[in-house]
Amino acid sequence: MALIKKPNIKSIPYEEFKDNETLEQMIDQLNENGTNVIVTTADQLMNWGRSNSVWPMNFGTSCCAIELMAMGAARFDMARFGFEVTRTSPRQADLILVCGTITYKMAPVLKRLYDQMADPKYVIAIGGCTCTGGPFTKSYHVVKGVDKILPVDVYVPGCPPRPEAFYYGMMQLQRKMKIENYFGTVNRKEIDAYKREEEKKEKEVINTEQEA
Amino acid sequence: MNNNTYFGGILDAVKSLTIGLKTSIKVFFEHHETEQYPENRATLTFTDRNRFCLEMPHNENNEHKCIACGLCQMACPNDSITVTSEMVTTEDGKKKKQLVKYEYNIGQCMFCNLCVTACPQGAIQFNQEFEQAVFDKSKLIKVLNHPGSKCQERPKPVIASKPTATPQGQPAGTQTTGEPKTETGETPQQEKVAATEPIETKKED
Amino acid sequence: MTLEFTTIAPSELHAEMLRQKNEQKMDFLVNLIGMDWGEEGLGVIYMLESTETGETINIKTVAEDRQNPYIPTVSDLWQIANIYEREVYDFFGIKFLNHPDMRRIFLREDWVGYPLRKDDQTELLNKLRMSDAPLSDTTKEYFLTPDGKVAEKTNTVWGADEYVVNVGPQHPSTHGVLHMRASLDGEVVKRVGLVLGYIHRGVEKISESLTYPQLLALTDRLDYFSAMQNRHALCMCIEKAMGLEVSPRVQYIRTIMDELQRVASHLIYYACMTMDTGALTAFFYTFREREEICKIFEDNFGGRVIQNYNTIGGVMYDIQPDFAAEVKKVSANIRKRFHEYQDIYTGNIIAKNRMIGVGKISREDAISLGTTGPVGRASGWMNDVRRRHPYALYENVEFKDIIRTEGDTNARHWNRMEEILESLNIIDQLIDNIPEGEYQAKRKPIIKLPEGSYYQAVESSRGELGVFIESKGDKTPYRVHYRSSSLPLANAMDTACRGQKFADLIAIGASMDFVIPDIDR
Amino acid sequence: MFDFSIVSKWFHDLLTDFIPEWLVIGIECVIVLLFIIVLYAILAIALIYLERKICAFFQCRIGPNRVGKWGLLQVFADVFKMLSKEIIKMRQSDRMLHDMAPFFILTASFLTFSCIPWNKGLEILDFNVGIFFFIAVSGIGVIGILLAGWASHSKYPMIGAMRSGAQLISYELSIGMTMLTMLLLCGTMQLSEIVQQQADYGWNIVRGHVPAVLAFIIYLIAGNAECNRGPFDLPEAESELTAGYHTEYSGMGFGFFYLAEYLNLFICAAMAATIFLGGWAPLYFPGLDGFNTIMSYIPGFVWFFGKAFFVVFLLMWIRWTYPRLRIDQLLSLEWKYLMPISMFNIILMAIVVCFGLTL
Repeated sequence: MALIKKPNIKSIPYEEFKDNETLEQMIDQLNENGTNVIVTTADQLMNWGRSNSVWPMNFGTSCCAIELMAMGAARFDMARFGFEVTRTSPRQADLILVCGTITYKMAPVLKRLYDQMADPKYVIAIGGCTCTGGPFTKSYHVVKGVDKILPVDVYVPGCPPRPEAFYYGMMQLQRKMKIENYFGTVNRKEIDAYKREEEKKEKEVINTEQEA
Repeated sequence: MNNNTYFGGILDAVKSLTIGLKTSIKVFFEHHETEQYPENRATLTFTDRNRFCLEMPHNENNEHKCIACGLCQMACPNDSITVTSEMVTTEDGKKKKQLVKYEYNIGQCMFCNLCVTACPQGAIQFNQEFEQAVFDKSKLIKVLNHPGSKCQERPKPVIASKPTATPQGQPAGTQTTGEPKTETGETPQQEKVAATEPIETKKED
Repeated sequence: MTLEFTTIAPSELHAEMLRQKNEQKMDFLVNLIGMDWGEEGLGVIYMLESTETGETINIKTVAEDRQNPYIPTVSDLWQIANIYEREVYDFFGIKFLNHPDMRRIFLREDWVGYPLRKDDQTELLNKLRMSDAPLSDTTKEYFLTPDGKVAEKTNTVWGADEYVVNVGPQHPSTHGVLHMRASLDGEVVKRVGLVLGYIHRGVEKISESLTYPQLLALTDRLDYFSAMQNRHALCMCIEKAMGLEVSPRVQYIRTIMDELQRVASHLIYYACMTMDTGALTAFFYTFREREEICKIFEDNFGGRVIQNYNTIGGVMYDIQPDFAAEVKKVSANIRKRFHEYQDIYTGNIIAKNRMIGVGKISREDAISLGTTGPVGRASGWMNDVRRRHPYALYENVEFKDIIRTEGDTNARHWNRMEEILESLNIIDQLIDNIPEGEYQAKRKPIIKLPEGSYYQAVESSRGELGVFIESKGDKTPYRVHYRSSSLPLANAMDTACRGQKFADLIAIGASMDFVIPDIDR
Repeated sequence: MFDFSIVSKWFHDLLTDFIPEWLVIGIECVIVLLFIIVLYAILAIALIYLERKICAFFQCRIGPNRVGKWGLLQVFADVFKMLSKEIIKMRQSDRMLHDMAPFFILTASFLTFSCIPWNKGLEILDFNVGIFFFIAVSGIGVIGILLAGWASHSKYPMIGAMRSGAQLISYELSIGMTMLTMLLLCGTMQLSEIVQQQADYGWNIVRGHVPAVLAFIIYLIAGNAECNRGPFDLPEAESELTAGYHTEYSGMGFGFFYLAEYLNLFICAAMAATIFLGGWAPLYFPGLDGFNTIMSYIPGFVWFFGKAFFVVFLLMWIRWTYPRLRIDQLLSLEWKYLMPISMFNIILMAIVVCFGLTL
């Protein structure tokens, strides 16, 4: 495992990041079959490019989107990271920052937007609403966490999170991107999160029926 | 020249456009006050009113102030706090509630401060640690009481020497030092809350 | 204020409403609230106001049949009733006779049940569906046949030969997830239809299960640009119902905060307007100043967008000692910078051409559409709640009524720009005189409102924002309704956009300055 | 002034000594091609970086600064990313046209790119109807945009492409007119000749004084519109049409549009520098001999790039200041204002040249 370096982010030491355990777990999973010097070096170059050029999609439904706007503005300039190229077309975006509540009516739209994005694509759930339903957990029309419909990479809690917290989430994502493999293995088994849930439910139904 | 004529219109347009150019180039050379986040981590400070994550301060003996009354759990509008408690019998034979696990779901919290104001003990408070992003959703649920921690022995109720104006307000003790503070911020009303509300929940349950 | 109702049977409703409108000059339909009174039946509350005399009247009508409730429409009298009645149909299943367009508006068309009915089992019946939401091009109209039975017929909304462009739900210029369907003829917009509910979060339903202090937190998230004012409205409504007096210090703080919030909101409006019309640099100019206001918010309440500041009977924290100095600094800075906004954008010939004479709304339309706030005032309708029903300290401060008569995008833009200065004036009058006192009134820990209906409106950044609470004397409200200030504005898009260019649709939308979560609630 | 043709001639002679002439020309073609591609890529990257930094400064921000020193490596990271992105194939699009569209735009910008005289004797395509050729090939770009909009089978790209068609064709006229104005002054269409004249007799913008300045301004406006850049960025109007004609392009397909946009900006600026500001000709003040000698020590391509980037800055300044026009306003600006003015300007220039009023 010596080949896989711990992902390094400018100005924040590795140890000070949260949730390093999950990250290390991911590294182990990705490199179960061993690594190769040449491939790893090429991977690192590719990952350097990818992780430093994350173009977010211009997506926002409510309050968190205002913080996203504030993040783009002068006080917290997101151009410093190279994130400022917000693409309005999902085809050109690498990352969808799910800013704000996702309702039942919006869920298919969000899923479609995600499907329209070109690989490799990433999802960050921003704010309480997208992590768990947040303030509207008790609502009849709010999706309780976007992980029900999309594979979420990073969760950023807050209501809404500060722009700095956004950056922190983005840097977490950068760390995740830096450990990925470009050549060779599959980075993540893309399972339709919603379908998975449904399948599970169906299985449960069958099981219970059998039991009955 | 009249702005409605052809040439007047052109002149007017050129004038207004030049003013625009002048303004933007002026700003071009201005000082930029961008806060550079990861670089300024050391100097980044917030007032204690900023609410980013709930915490339960422990003193150096690993003791907290929570008496597991469950008021915060009831005050929470969307159930992001779960208090698990057990009844234990103390040495002098009294039955007493004791905190087992204080779970707080930061992913669900809306930072409304109702739990902190509801707490009669000042056992919980919001901290200013905004770096909370994680990869795994289950990491968003935090256990606030440290492992093996105990409830602090409460000092004898002191008669409030300087009653503060409000039952709502900041947490009574923003405790950073380990010294057990006397709860002077309590008003009789809060005592009443502590006395009445748990009974009501039981009814509801 | 406590509401008194005149009850009218559904069969006489339309005639009575016509009389109210024509004879009593009740030309402004403030609010149309669907209600479920359980055994009593389903009903609607109409709140009317006369723009001439300032008189108000509240009318209540009850349809007793819970299975098939029918109430005659008033959408032919007030244009805004069209969308309000669709909302009531959506949430309560009350069918409005002769309403031309009885489709669901917030929920999916294949939604089962009516969520705001007390006996509805919405959550059981409606699971998350990942199929695309159906969008029908036809609609049903219910009407009474001469023999007194209800019949239905099908109306076409979007013809097969129309070139319909969907603006939204994910579009950079709808400031969220509004879905407008624009029928185009080349670049010219023929008409605009709204599909709402992409961020319908069911706040009104959740509110029915929350205690009053818990209720507060949700209001901030409705119209997040007017978070302070929203919460002010709700707190005031509850305080008045409880008979709780707040100290003058609180009144001062609240008024100042409301105005600061208004300035921040209008600065964001300018930013969005410039961004939508392609002037990307101007966007950053006002955001720069808005961040300074945000800094004050951070220091004083610990929130930037969502502040959680007002509480029942006071405010969460006392203001910081340097508050006055900071506010003065910001106010001076905005005044200093104000000309820059005009130099780079408003004064510009391109911007002028894009704004002057575009998206006109006449005064009659504005009243009928209920477009309060700067939009209504741009059409010459003086509708400031701060004047009509003064609250907090607005009786004691002097401020100018900013009113224009052109009704176009330019007038709306300038109204907001001048309101920034006017709000700063109000702040200047108050900031030095904040009296000492407690910032939180003493109150019982458990709040129960006496039985009755209460309504309180404030002038939010985009118009009249009202809170309606019906209490049955419990810890939780029986029904909460918010009069959205943005819904009428979004509804006015159709009137404003007809015959304009497609690019103008974006500019007009920006000049309306609606906030989508406030529309959908 | 150093004449680069000495080098190329020496190289050519050197090779012809050993191998047959046709092979030499073949080798030279390959070298030139490599030169163009490398320069194209470098310039695009430099321009994107510049744009991001300059726009940040206009917007009171600081721009990229975390990737590499001062964010210098930012665009390289973008390129790596873009190369590794998936290219989405859509079921309902016209696949062939959809894939071809970016190459039309690239071809147009490559061909125009080759016309630019970099230094004395350093031209790739240089013949007696240079300007004519330039205008002709730059018109290919519009086909690419129209195809991209049409083949995407989507409403927004279609609207964007139609807008673009109307816009580019209209503004091509103004560009033609302003160039015609300057041709009256120069009397030749060969680009190297135009620059040589300016080196000898002074920059065109000075020589042609009033009509030349007028033409320069009109050229800047029209050129900005030709590049689809703000305030004329209607075809891709972000806030209206999401991303306009290239909404449906992902990965390198979009990357080509992105590169071509910046290169077109550079070509526009380089042409302005060549025709109005004297190309590689140094700044001379008649009478100040010492100054002039120092100036002539600075190599020609430095002068050229200096001038071109100055014009690029002007164009960026304009872009980051003004709001976007509406389509009808855009067309009325062209047909009601720019066209008549540039026609009048031609006559004015003819009078100036005819009566020898040039400086």
